[in-house]
Amino acid sequence: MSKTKNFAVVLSAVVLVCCGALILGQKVNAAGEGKITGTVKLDGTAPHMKGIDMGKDPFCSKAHATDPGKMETYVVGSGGGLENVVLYITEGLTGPAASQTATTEPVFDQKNCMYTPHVLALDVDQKFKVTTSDQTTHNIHPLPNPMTGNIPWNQSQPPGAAPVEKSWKAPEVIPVQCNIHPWMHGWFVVVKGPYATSDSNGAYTINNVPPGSYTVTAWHEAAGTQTQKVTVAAGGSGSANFTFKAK
Amino acid sequence: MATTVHEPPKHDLERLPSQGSGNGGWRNLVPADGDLPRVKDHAPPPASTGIWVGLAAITMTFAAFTSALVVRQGAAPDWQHITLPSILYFNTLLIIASSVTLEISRRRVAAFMGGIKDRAANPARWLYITLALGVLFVAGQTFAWVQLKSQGFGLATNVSYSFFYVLTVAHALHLLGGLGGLVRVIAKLHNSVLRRSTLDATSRYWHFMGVLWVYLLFLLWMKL
Amino acid sequence: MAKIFAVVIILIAIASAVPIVMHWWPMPQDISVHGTLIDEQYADTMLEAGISFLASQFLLAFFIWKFSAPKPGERVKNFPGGAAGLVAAAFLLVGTEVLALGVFGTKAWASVYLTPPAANAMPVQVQAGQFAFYFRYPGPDGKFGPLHADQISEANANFFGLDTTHDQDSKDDIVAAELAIPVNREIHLLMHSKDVGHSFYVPELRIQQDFVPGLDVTVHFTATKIGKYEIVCTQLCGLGHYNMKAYLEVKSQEDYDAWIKQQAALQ
Amino acid sequence: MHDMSAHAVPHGAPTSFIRKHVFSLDHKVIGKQYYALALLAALIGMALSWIMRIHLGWGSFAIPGLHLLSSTGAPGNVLTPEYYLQLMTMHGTIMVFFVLTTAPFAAFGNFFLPIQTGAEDMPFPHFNMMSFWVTFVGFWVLIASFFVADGPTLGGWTQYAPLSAIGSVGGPGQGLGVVLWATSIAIFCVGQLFGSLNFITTTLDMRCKGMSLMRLPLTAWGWFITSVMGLTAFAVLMPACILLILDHVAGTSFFVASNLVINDQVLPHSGGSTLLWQHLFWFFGHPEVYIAIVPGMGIVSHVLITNMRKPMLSHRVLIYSMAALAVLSYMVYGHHMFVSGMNPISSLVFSFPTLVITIPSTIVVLMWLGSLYGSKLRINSASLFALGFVSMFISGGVSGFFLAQPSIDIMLHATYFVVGHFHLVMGVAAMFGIFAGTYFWFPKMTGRMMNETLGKAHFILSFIGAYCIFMPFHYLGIAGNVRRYQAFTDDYLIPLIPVHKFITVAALVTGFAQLIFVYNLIHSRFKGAIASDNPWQGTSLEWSTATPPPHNNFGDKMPVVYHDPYQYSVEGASADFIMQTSPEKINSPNEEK
Repeated sequence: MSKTKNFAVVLSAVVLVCCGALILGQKVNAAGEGKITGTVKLDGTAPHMKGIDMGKDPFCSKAHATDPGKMETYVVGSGGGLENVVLYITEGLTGPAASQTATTEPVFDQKNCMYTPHVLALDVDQKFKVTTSDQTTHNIHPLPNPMTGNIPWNQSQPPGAAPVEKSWKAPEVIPVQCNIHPWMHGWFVVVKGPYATSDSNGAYTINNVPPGSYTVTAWHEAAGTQTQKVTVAAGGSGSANFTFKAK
Repeated sequence: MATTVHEPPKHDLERLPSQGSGNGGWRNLVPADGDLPRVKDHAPPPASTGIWVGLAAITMTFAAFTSALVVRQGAAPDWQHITLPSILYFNTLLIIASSVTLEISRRRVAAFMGGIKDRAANPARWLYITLALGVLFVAGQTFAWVQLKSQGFGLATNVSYSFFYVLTVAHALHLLGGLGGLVRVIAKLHNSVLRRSTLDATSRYWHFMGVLWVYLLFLLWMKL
Repeated sequence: MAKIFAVVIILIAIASAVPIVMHWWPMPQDISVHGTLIDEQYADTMLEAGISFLASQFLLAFFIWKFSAPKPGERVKNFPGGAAGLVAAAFLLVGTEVLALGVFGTKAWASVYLTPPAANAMPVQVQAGQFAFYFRYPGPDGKFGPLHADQISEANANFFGLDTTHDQDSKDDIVAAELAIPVNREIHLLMHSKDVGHSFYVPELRIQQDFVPGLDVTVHFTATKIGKYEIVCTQLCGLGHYNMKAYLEVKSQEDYDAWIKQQAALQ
Repeated sequence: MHDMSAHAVPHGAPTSFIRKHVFSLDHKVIGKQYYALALLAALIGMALSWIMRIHLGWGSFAIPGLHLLSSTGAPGNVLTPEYYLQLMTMHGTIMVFFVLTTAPFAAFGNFFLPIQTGAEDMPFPHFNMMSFWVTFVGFWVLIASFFVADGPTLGGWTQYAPLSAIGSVGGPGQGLGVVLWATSIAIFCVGQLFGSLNFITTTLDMRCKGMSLMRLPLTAWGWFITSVMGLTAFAVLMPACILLILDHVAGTSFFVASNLVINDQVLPHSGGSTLLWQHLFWFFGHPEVYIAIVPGMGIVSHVLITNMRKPMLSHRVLIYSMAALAVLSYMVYGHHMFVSGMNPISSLVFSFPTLVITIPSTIVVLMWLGSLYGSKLRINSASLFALGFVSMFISGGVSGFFLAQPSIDIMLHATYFVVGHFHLVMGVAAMFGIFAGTYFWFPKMTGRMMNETLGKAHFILSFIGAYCIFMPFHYLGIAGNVRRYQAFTDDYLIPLIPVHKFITVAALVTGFAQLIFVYNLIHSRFKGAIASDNPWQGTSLEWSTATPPPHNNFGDKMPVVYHDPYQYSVEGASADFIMQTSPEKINSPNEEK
C-alpha cells in the first residue's frame, strides 16, 4: 500500500518538475527572441497615382476639399521608401512562435472615405476591428477565396455604428472594398507567425522572432513578392532590405 | 382475374357508353321564370372538368418553358446543336404504345359499364401493360440522362443541354403523376370502386402526357 | 357618418388637386429638346385624369350624402339612361380620351426612341456597374477601343477594361466619372452594363433608360441649358443603389473643350 | 387520395381535433385557415413597412430592439442599406403573395364560393387541403430567409435578373436568400394552382339545382374569373422560378449574360437573357394585379348591393367587364418594361391595350356610381369600406393614365408615382375589399357580430390615413423621387425629405388604426353579439343556411334556386328582398332582359 503511495508522490513530483522545466524553457526562449529589421524601397520614379473623383458623395468630397484623394497603390516616401509592404516569415518557423496568435487587436478604420491603413496585416485567428469615423454609410466587403476556409462577408456600417469585430481562419491575401464608394480599396494580409508592415519611410521591424534562420517574404499589392534568407541570433536581430521595381 | 366494375347509378341512361362521361352540358339551362321541371341536370362529374383545368395549367407551364427556350435562343450566339440520344425515339414508341393499351382498357371498362359484358375481358391486364410501358419510358429517359451525363454533357454544359434536361425532367415528373394515377385506378378496379370518370380523367391525363412528349421531342429535335 | 364621409372625400379630392392646379408642384425644369413634347403630353394627361378624378370623387360623395338617409317608404330609383347609357358613355368619353392620349403620346415617344441620332451626334459611352457610372469619350481619333471584361480592375482604376498597350483605339480614350457635354449638341449615349441591371435617369433631361446586361442600348438627346444636374440609377442594382449617381455637366462649347483637354491630361 | 366524385356527400363530418381544425377537408375551415395566414402575413408586412418608413423619415433613428432581428442588418438598431432593401423585398413579397392573393381570393373564396354555388364542398377536398398547407409551407420558407446567414434577398419583389441570378457576389441575401425566395414562390404557385383547380370546377360543376351561371352572385364571378387568371399566371411563374433556382444551384445561364464583371472577376455564366426573366415575370405579374383586385370588385359589388337594397344597374355588364379586365391583363404586361431596353415599337404595341383597359375599369366604376344613384344606402362598416374601395380604385386608376403612356413613363417609371399608383389601386383598394368582406361576412363565419363603432373608427382613420400616405407618393414621383432608395442623398431629393416625414407619421397612425381592427376581430370572435342567420337581409345562398353553416353547408336539404341573385326592392314583393331559395313568384324581377 505504502509503496504505491510513494510511487504516486514520486510520479507527481516528476510531472511537476517536467512542467516547470517546460514553462521555464519557454521563458528562456522568449527572453532570447530577436527581431528582423530592414527597409523596403522602390526603384526608380514612383508611378503616377490617379486622382479619385468623390463627387457622388457630398461628405467625401467635402472631406477632400483641400486635399484631393488619390489611389494608394504605390505610396512612396522620401528616399524611395515603399509603404504598405507586408513582411512575414514563410520558412523556418517552428514551435510556439508558429502557432501563437497575436493578441493585439488592430483597427481598420474608414476615414474620409479611405481605408486607414490601406493594408492591414493580420495573424491567423487574430481579432481585428473595423470602425468608421465618417458621417456617411460605408460598406465593408472583403472578398476571400471561399476554398481557403475564410468566409466572405458583406455588411454596411452607418455613421456611429459599433465596430465590426472579425478574424480570419486561414492565411490569405484578401482584397476589401466598399460597395457604396467604389474607389475604396484595401487589403487584409493574413499570415502565420510574426509580421510587420513597412511605414512611410519603408522601414519595418518584425518582433518576437526566435533565433534561427528564416525566409522572409515581402508582399506588395502591385509590385509582387520577394524573399530573402535571414539568420537571427539569440537576442539579436537579422536584417533584410528589399528593393521593388515599379510595374 | 376476378375483377368487377361498379358504377353508381346514373340519371341519364340514354348516354352511350362510348361517349364517356365528359359530354354533359352545364347546369345553367334554367328558364328565367324558375320553371324547375324543365331544368335538365347535365353537370359532368367534376373529375372530367377538373382534368381539363389541370391540363390547361400544365399546357401553360410548358408554353412558358417553350417561350423561354425561344427567347433564350435568340438572346446570344452560344446556342449549341446537340444530337438527341437515340433512345428517345424508342421511348416515343413506348409512350404511344402505352396510350393505345390504355385506350383498349378504357373501352373495355366502358363497354362493361354499358352492359356489354362479353367485351369486358380483363381490363386490368391492359392497365398493367400500360403501367409497365410507362415505367419503361421513365427508365428509358433516365438512361438517356445517364448516357448524356457520362459523355460529359451536364445541366450547365451549354444552355441547349440545360433546356434538354429541364424539359425532359419536367415531363418525366408529370408522367410520374400519371403513373400514380394508373396505380390508383388499378387499386380501385380491384376493390370494385372504380368510377368511369376517374378512369376517363386518368386516361386523358395519360394521353396528354403522350402528346406533350411528342411535342417536346419535336421541339427539341428542331431547336437543339 | 355618411355626411362626414362625404365631406372627407370632397376635402381629400380638393387637397389632392390643389398643389397641381395651383402649379405649386411642377415637374423638374426641362433642359432637353424633346422634353417639351413629353411635358405637353403630361399636362394633357393631367387635365383629363384630373377631371376624371375630381368628377368621380365628387359624384361618389354627393351620392353618399344624398342617398344614405332614405325617407321611410321611399322607393329605389334607377339611374337615368341605365347601364346602356353608362357603357356608351364609357366607350365614347374614355375611349376617345385614351385613344387621343395614345396617338399624341406616340409622337413624344417617337421623338426619343424612333428617330435615329443625327449623323454629327457626339458619341459618349456610359458604363454602369455596382455602384457607379463611368463615361468614356472616344478621344481625337473618334473611335472607342474594344472592351476586355477580364481586364476590368477597379483597384487600378481601369473601369472599362481597356487595353491601352495593345489596342490602338483605346490609347486616346478619355474616361471620366462625370458626364460633361456641350450645350445644344446632340449626344448619342451608348449604354453598357458591367454587371447587373441599372438605369440612367436625369429628370431634367426627360430621359430614363435601363441598362441591359449583355445588350448595349443607346439613347440620344440634346441639352439646352448650361448647368449641373444629377444622373441617378433607377433600377434596383444592390445595396448601394441609393448612392449610385453621377453628375451631368452641360457646358458651353469653350468650357467643354477646356474640360476634355484637362481630362485627357489626367489619363 | 380522395375519390374524385361529388354527387355523393364528399366527406363525412370529422371527429378528431386534427381532422377538424388542422388537416381539415372542409372548405370553410380551409378558408378560415387562409384568413388567419393572411392576417399574420399582413401584420408582419405592416411591421416591415413601419421600419422602412421610420428609416426613410428619420434615417439615424434607432428603433429599439431592431438588432434582435439582425445584428449585422441593424447594428445599433439603425438599418443598413442592404437590410432596408431586404425588408423592402420581404414586405412586397409577403403583401403581394401572402396577403393580397390569399385573403380576398383563397380565404373568402374558399369559405363562400361553395356556399354561394349551393355545393356541399369543393369537388377535390384533398387538393383543397393541400392548397392551404402547401401555401403555409411556402410562407415559412420565405420567413426562414430572415434567419439564414446573409438574411433575405434584397432584389425587390420583382427579382430582376441578373441581380437575382448571380448568387452572393451580387450582395447580401443574393445567394441562399434568393433560392429560398424562389422556392417559396414556386411552392406558393403549386398551392394556388390546386386552389384554382377547385374553384373552377366548383363553379362549373357543383352548382345546385336552378343555379345557372348568370344566377351566381358577383362574388362568385369574381373568384371564378380570378381562378382562371391564377391558373394561367401561376403556371408561368413557377417555371420561371425553377429556371432562376437552376441558375443559382446548377450554374446554368438562363438569365445571366456573358462577360459580367463583379469585384473585378468575370462571372462564369454566358449568354443568358436579362429580358427573359422580365417577360416571364410580368406575364404573371400583371395578371397578378387583377388577381388581387377582381375578387375585391366582386366582394365590394356584393356588399354594396346588399346595403343599397337594389341590384347593380347591370349584372352582366359587371361580369363582362371583369372578364375583359382578365383577358386584357395578359396583353398589357409589357407596360412594366417601357424603359427596360425592349424594342421601342413593342412599347407602343403594349401601350394601346393598356389604355384600352381603362374602358372596362371605367365601366365598373360607372356601374357602382350609377347604381348608387337612387339607392337606399345603409351605412355600416362593411358598406363604408366598400365605398372606400370605390374611392381608392378611382384614385389609383386615374394615375394609370400616366403610366400607360410610354412617353410619360420615361419621367415617372421607377419613381414614387408608381409606388403610389399600385399601393392605392392594388394594395389599399384590395385591403379595403378584404375589410368590407370581413365586416360583412364575419357573422356568417363565426356566428357573432363585429363591433360597429370600432369598425367605423377603423374605417375613417384608414381612409384618411391611406390618402395621406399614398397621395403624396404621387407628388414625390412627379418631382423625380426614385423608389427603392434607403436614403435620399441626391441634391434634388433632399428638399423632399419633409414630405417623407409627413408620410411616415401618417403611416404610423394608419398602422395603429389597423390594430383596432385586429382587436375588434379577436374581441368579437369571443364576445360579440350573437348573429342571426341573415343579419343584413341578404338574398344569396350564404344567407339561406344556418349561422355558422353546418359541416355540409346546407344540412339535410340541398338548396334549390329560383331567382337571380339580387332581388332587392322588387315591386309587388312581400318584403324588400327575396332570397334566391324563395319559391315566391315575382311579377317583374330584377333580371336581365
